[in-house]
Amino acid sequence: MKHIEFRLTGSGGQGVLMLGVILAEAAINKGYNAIQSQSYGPEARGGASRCEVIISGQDIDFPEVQQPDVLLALTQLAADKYARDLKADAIVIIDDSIELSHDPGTKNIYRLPILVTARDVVRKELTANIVSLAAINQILGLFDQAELLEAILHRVPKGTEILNQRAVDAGIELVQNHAG
Amino acid sequence: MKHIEFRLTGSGGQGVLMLGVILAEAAINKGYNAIQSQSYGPEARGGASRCEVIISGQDIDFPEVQQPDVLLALTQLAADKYARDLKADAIVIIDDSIELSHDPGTKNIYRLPILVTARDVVRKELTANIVSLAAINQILGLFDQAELLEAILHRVPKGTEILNQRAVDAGIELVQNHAG
Amino acid sequence: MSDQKQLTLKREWCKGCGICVAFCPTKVLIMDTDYKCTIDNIDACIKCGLCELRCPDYAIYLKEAEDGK
Amino acid sequence: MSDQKQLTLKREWCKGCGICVAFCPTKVLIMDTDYKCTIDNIDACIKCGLCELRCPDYAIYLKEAEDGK
Amino acid sequence: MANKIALMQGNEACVQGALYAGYRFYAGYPITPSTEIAELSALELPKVGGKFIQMEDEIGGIAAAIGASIAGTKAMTATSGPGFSLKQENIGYAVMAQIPLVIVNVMRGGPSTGLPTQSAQADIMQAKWGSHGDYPMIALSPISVRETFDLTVRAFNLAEKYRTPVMLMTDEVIGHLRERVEIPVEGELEVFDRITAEAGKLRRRPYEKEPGEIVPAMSVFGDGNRTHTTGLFYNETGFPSNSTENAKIMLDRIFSKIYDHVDDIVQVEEYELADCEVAFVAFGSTSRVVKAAIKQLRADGIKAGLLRAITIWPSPEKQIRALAEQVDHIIVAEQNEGQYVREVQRIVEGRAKVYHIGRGNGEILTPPELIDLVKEVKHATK
Amino acid sequence: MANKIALMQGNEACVQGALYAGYRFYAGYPITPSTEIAELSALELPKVGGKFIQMEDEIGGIAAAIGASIAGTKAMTATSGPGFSLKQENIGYAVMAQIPLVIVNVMRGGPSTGLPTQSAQADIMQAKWGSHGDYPMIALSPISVRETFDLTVRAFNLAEKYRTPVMLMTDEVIGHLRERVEIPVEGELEVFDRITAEAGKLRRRPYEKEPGEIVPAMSVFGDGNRTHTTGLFYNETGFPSNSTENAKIMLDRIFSKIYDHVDDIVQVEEYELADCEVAFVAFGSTSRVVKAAIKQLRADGIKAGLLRAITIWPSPEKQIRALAEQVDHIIVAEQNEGQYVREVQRIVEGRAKVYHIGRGNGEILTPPELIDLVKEVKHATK
Amino acid sequence: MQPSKLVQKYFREANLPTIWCPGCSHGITTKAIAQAIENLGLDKDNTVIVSGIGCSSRAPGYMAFNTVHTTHGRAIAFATGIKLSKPELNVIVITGDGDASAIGGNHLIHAARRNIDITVVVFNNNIYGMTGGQYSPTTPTGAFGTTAPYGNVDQPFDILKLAEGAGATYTARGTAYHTKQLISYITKAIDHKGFSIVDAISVCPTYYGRRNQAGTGVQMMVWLKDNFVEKTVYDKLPEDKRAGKFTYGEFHQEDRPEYTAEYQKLIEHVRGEQ
Amino acid sequence: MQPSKLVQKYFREANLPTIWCPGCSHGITTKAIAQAIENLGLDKDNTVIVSGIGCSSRAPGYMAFNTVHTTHGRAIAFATGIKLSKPELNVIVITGDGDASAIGGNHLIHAARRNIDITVVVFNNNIYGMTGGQYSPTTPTGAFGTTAPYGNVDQPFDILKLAEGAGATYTARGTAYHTKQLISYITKAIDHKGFSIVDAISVCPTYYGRRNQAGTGVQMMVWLKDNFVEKTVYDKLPEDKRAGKFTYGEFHQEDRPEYTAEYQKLIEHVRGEQ
Ligand SMILES: Cc1ncc(C[n+]2csc(CCOP(=O)(O)OP(=O)(O)O)c2C)c(N)n1
Ligand SMILES: Cc1ncc(C[n+]2csc(CCOP(=O)(O)OP(=O)(O)O)c2C)c(N)n1
Ligand code: SF4
Ligand code: SF4
Ligand code: SF4
Ligand code: SF4
Ligand code: SF4
Ligand code: SF4
Ligand SMILES: [Mg+2]
Ligand SMILES: [Mg+2]
Repeated sequence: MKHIEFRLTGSGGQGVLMLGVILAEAAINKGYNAIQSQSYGPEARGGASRCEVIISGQDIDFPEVQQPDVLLALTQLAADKYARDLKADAIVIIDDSIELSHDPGTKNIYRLPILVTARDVVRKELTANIVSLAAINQILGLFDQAELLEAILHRVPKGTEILNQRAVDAGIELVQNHAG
Repeated sequence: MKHIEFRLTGSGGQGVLMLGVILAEAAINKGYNAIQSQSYGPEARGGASRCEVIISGQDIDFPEVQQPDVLLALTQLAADKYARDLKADAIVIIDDSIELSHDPGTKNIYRLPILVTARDVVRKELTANIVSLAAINQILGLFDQAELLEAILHRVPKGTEILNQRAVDAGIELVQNHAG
Repeated sequence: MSDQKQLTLKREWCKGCGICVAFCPTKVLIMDTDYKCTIDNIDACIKCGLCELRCPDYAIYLKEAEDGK
Repeated sequence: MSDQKQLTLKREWCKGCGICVAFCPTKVLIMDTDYKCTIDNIDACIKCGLCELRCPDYAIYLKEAEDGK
Repeated sequence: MANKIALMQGNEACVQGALYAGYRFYAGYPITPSTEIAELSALELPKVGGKFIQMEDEIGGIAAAIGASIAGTKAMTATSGPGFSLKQENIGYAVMAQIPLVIVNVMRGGPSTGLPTQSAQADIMQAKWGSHGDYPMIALSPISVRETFDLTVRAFNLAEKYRTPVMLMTDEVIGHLRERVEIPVEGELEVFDRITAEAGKLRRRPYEKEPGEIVPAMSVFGDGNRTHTTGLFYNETGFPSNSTENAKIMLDRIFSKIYDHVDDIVQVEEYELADCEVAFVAFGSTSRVVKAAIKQLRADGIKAGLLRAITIWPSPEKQIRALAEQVDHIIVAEQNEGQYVREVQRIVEGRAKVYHIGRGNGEILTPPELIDLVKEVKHATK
Repeated sequence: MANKIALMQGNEACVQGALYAGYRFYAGYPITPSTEIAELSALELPKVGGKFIQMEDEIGGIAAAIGASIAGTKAMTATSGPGFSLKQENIGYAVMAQIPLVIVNVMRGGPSTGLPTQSAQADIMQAKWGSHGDYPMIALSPISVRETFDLTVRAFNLAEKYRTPVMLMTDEVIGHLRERVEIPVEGELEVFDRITAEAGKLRRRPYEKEPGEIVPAMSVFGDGNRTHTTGLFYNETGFPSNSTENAKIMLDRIFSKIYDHVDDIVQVEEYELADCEVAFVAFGSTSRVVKAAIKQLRADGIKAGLLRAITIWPSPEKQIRALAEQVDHIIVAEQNEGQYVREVQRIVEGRAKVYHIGRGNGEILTPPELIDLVKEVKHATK
Repeated sequence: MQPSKLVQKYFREANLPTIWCPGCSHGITTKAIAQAIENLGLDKDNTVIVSGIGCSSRAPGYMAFNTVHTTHGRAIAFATGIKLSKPELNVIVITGDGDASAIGGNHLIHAARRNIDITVVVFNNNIYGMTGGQYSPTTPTGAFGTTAPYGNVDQPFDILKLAEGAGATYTARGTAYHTKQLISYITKAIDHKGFSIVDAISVCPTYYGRRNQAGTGVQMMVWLKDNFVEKTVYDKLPEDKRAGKFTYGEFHQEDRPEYTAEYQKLIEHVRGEQ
Repeated sequence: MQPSKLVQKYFREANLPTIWCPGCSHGITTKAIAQAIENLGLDKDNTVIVSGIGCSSRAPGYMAFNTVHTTHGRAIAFATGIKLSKPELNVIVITGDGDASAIGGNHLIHAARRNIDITVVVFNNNIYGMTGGQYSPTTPTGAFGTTAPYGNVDQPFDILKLAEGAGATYTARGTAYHTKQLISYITKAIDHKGFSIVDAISVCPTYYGRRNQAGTGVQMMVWLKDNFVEKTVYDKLPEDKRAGKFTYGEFHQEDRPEYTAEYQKLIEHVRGEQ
């Protein structure tokens, strides 16, 4: 397992924090090392909330993301602020409502209708984070579906299993359609 | 002017603090150096309140009395506690109601009826400190009467001039009678 | 006097809380798809000023007509 | 019962405040020349306990008769 | 039983460690970035019959926690910068009255309100010198989430063993970091419980040590000793004494119980020190950055190493002195404008060159900066 | 006009010095042995139209004093040990918000309630490190009653000149000592008044220095600037900024305004240093004891001397370093268990042997002890 | 685009919009204060707004007066120093329920006792907003907070009773919904000579709202509308209609010597005697 | 010679006599507490006396219980920790007017708000005795103190009104002169389940007395006798007889859930659910 740095961003209520926690837990379950951190204070409640995850096969010494391998942005504000200082071949995943105000320096850009999908396909806006997670996993191929689902179900409220399964499916599909 | 160290002791209300301040001020008025310090806290309110004065022609570096040249004690408690560590030829002045519980190590002991004199002769118990001051001065010959009186009147309430003059006279007489 | 006032929206300050919309007595306002306030039915506005009073972000208000302009 | 009690002065604890003297209803107590409380007229004592109640230094009190002694 | 593995936050590990150590009382006042310690304590303590109380301020927080400890309960309070300043008076009280207590400071950017959501390591000197008068202090600083767990347990142990408050000086980075943790199973870590006066056996002089005691056993309310606790200088009876002779004895006692046992109290990690030419001294989250830098440096053929202070107070004097004999250059890396470096300079007494790298502006150090400095230092001496 | 000569107490000299400097506001809470400063202020301030307020606690005391200073009034608060601990949070605020203020600590025996009526010099490190976060501090320490007067004036001057709180660290001995004082006449001592923003000339960036300014001139309520004051990191507009770049600039600013002017701020007395072989470093009342000892030593033919730190923070690094070049033995004498000696050790870096003599039990040092130590030190090197 | 005249006059436009969450009522109460100042025609240059720390305490940063953002809980103590040293200034304190009544409780009661001429407006949202939703001294018993995961065991202060018990000479309660009345109470409070306090019932949708399923800002405002009754109206309600209702209105008003005026007399007395 | 049985039982004889000045009423109130404990038959070993700093706060050092002499103003906060961690203990706080209502004011009002089962006895001598006679929050306006050389400008707290405003569920005032009543109020206060406070009007002849020419301890006690009237008696006095009179008696009594009991319920609820 190589060292992968994720920066997951969006607005306060979009659950990017939970996304990061689930991602890190999935990694740990699989025997990898992982750390997660996030922004605090007013920033975390505004439109540019930030969650960072590092997954690695080694010890993770430096506790912050230095150059993301993966950037997720669910709001314009977040994209404006965080789509910078990426690795040259970083993967950028943004909601399709966002217009990139500058060149993020990588060609690997996925503009996916995440929010609309959560609202209209999954029928629950709050699942945008799970949709995103599934999309990320689909792109990177980190976990198999069962592993991913186990990590998700460990954290989401009881009774939302089917909803989350739908969100995962939708996320996968978004990438498949994009790729296709 | 040589270096003279005074330890003036008694109970909280007997005015030994004021005595010390007047003594130090008289010295300063005469161009000497002088410092004064005292005990604080519950001790200062109890029967063994302590006031220290050093008079000197030189700078006074060390700020506390190391070995008194002169000890005044107006209560038994004070005498028990402070009639110690005196210079070999120190002058000890105690009220005649006090029995020395130990040998103070000097022969120069004046047992004077200070409190009775203040009460019965001066007719004001509170003047015991001024009686004592006059007695001390009489023994040591530091100041002439006018100097002493000036220093006293600077500190005592207006309207008590005659009373204090009487106290000074009484103090002088005590020593004269003793000496005689 | 209130006739001269004009309902004004400073959209960039609107945070989309919906308070003005909820308490406008004549339903002048709606939330748009960007979750911001929009003046939907200006004709219904009675210029009561309640939206201005309660907008936490000073984004909507009755602008006073400027003299001589 | 109060008959069996005995007015007692623990003189070494007395600070001479005079409170017991001032409030003894029958003037049993006086201050002596050492400024300490002294039982002056024990016969007048009605064992009301007021001196004990208010002595701030626990120096005066009604001692209970000890059984069998 | 196998260790459970979990993704755990530093502040959570502190609470879990405390529970492991037998913690049953929390009193405090919320402040970023320490608040999760309060929040999790509020959630977890009632489950084990313990108590959580949110006091009116930080002063009330430490006071109530000391009260609970006096009453016989393992207690903790947690805070950050401004709250740490407010607690200082009663930290001195706990030292003087010899009350076990764990005080957690999750450091953030300062001074004053500063940068509440950014990290710092700038309360390090305050941990030792923040209260008035002369007193010793034990303070520990974890590098990771797992170590937060372990050091919290250790803080409770030391507090009980030496009847003294112990500080856990962590920082925003570690406090908020979620990391993979192998949770210790019961029995895996030592738990030191309070040594209490033998029930029924009354001590006339409750602050006198009995043979074999490091500190006098504590009385328990109800054991009949009915002891007196005070923040004035007291003698072995526990009652105040005004005498300077007694004050000397007592000061000596609160100092020597710590300084006579530095070898028990002081822990360090020696990382790549054996053959090292340029050494770092660091603690807490910054030592992670240092380790990352050292790996890179070693890959580049430069022999760097790290002496990590796990116990920061009392400082590891012996180890730092030995290090100064070994290397010519010591770099103190810390997230502040220069604090612990002064302690290192003092100990080193010129036997090695001491450098500082750090800043108090909330921005953590990065490996490249450290690498550059090492290269510069090495270069300058060639 | 001839100087008036009076027998004056240290605490009184502090109040008289403050009045000389134009002091008009006191807020505080009584505590032994500083209380006379409050009492005399209550008596004297109304006479000059100033205000005295006894607040509900020490925190309120410093807060109200800072408030008055923000409003444009020269303000002071005084306290001792426990109260000094309580003031720490807001000391950091005054540094951060750049508010001139004089804080007096008449030191007493501690830790905790300790020995309230005995003297100590054990809050020396706390003066520098007592509040959270990184910050510089100016602290002065008088040797006599007269110097208490002078240094109080100086404390006000430095506070205004550098827009920062300044501490007067005196002790029970000096605070309560009555001594012969020649009272300075008007004009004899420099009085530095606040540099305020020019009335009518509005500053868009009120925390930006104009040419020639050491610190930006302060706005006065009513001058139209309507500035904002905060304890968060702020930028030149005065409004909070979360950016770490700005925090760096700001930290640099509050440090450099002090450290770029150490030569203006730091004062020492060199007593019998010229030919000296064994040197003392001391401050405050203890330096009187040292002087007495030196006189005796010189009479005995031993060349002892004293470097007295009048400014204790920032510490006189240059002077101490020079001293370490001159002598082989430096004895730090202080009334505590070893505080300033650590600063001296740090600075000396092994260039001279550094000894400590002192104790925190309330008993002041005596000349014979110092003399004995000097003889021992000299003997050991023969 | 220009904001309203009131905002232009009394706010620091460059700092807007605020950092507050959508639907947070702190913006409403802040403007209510500006309106009260406008009503009274106070001189901006002689008016000082002092706050502590909290979401609410960020308000002064947006207001175009002499503004002081102090330490948590200490606003009233700072304000005491400002007012006593310069009694000619109008001094208004903006504070939160935590800032005023938890850590700052002591300064509150002592300022009330002294009857110093300061107006305190408590942005009372029954929660510590800034630190993420811990219960405060005004959180109702049973309500949830991050430190009250099982419902709050504490019983809340009635801040006005507390202030009155301490000696406050003007006390009133308003709500963010009943904005006009709130403005009128603040106006009267500032105009009152002596210590005045307005308990401004506020909403924090982000923390109080979420934790207690009280909904969005709008829903919480509706709740205020439905559950708060003017005091004199409440007093006339039949017993059964009172249940669960809360009151706003003016609660206490009294004339007592004002602190800084008394101090001024003392100065004149002392100087007269010299 | 032996002291009285009560003193033998409840005092640490070796520490007597006290450091208090002659005529200081602190000794009277301290014994009143011991008498109240005797009346209730509390177990000494399960009783804790907590104090802050001040002359009054020295009392626990003389009392044969588990005693804790804390920091200035913090006694109630320490006591809160003791009581909450061990609700089976009887916890009594001895404090001065300065300790309780100046620096300790915040802890006082919050303990009252929580209604935690602690009894606070305020040795209220209207002055800071320990530090030599500065005015306190209960010093009457116009009275003298070392920091009020021209007469006190501050207006005093009514400690019981303050405590009631904060939520105290038992409040009473006694005086050192009216010792029997004082004992009865303290007895009731300790017996009360919830936060109780007794304002014990005291005399400090050394500082308050001297500065205010109120005379010796005896004279000050006579003053208490002449100027304090039992509350119900006072209420029946004609207006003209009330002038200048002060009241003692029981002022407020109320039943509200007690804090530690409520917390215990929470624990049981949580553990029941596990
Ligand atoms: C001394 C100190 N303790 C704690 C904090 C953390 N803190 C900041 S604001 C706050 C509470 C704010 O609550 P409130 O006053 O009700 O304001 P709100 O945010 O709800 O408007 C706390 C606990 C601090 N900044 N300083
Ligand atoms: C933090 C702190 N501030 C101030 C003091 C000084 N101090 C000790 S006791 C006291 C006041 C005591 O007054 P009160 O509580 O009324 O008790 P009394 O002595 O009158 O019985 C003060 C100000 C202290 N010890 N600690
Ligand atoms: S002014 Fe009144 S009617 Fe017009 S939009 Fe605003 S709230 Fe509606
Ligand atoms: S009240 Fe203001 S912020 Fe809220 S939706 Fe309306 S205009 Fe926007
Ligand atoms: S018991 Fe009563 S009558 Fe007897 S001495 Fe005491 S007060 Fe007087
Ligand atoms: S009341 Fe007590 S202390 Fe006072 S005089 Fe009487 S016996 Fe002595
Ligand atoms: S957290 Fe609450 S109080 Fe703070 S800004 Fe958001 S809604 Fe307002
Ligand atoms: S100073 Fe006052 S309160 Fe203190 S012991 Fe003396 S009389 Fe009592
Ligand atoms: Mg709030
Ligand atoms: Mg008192």
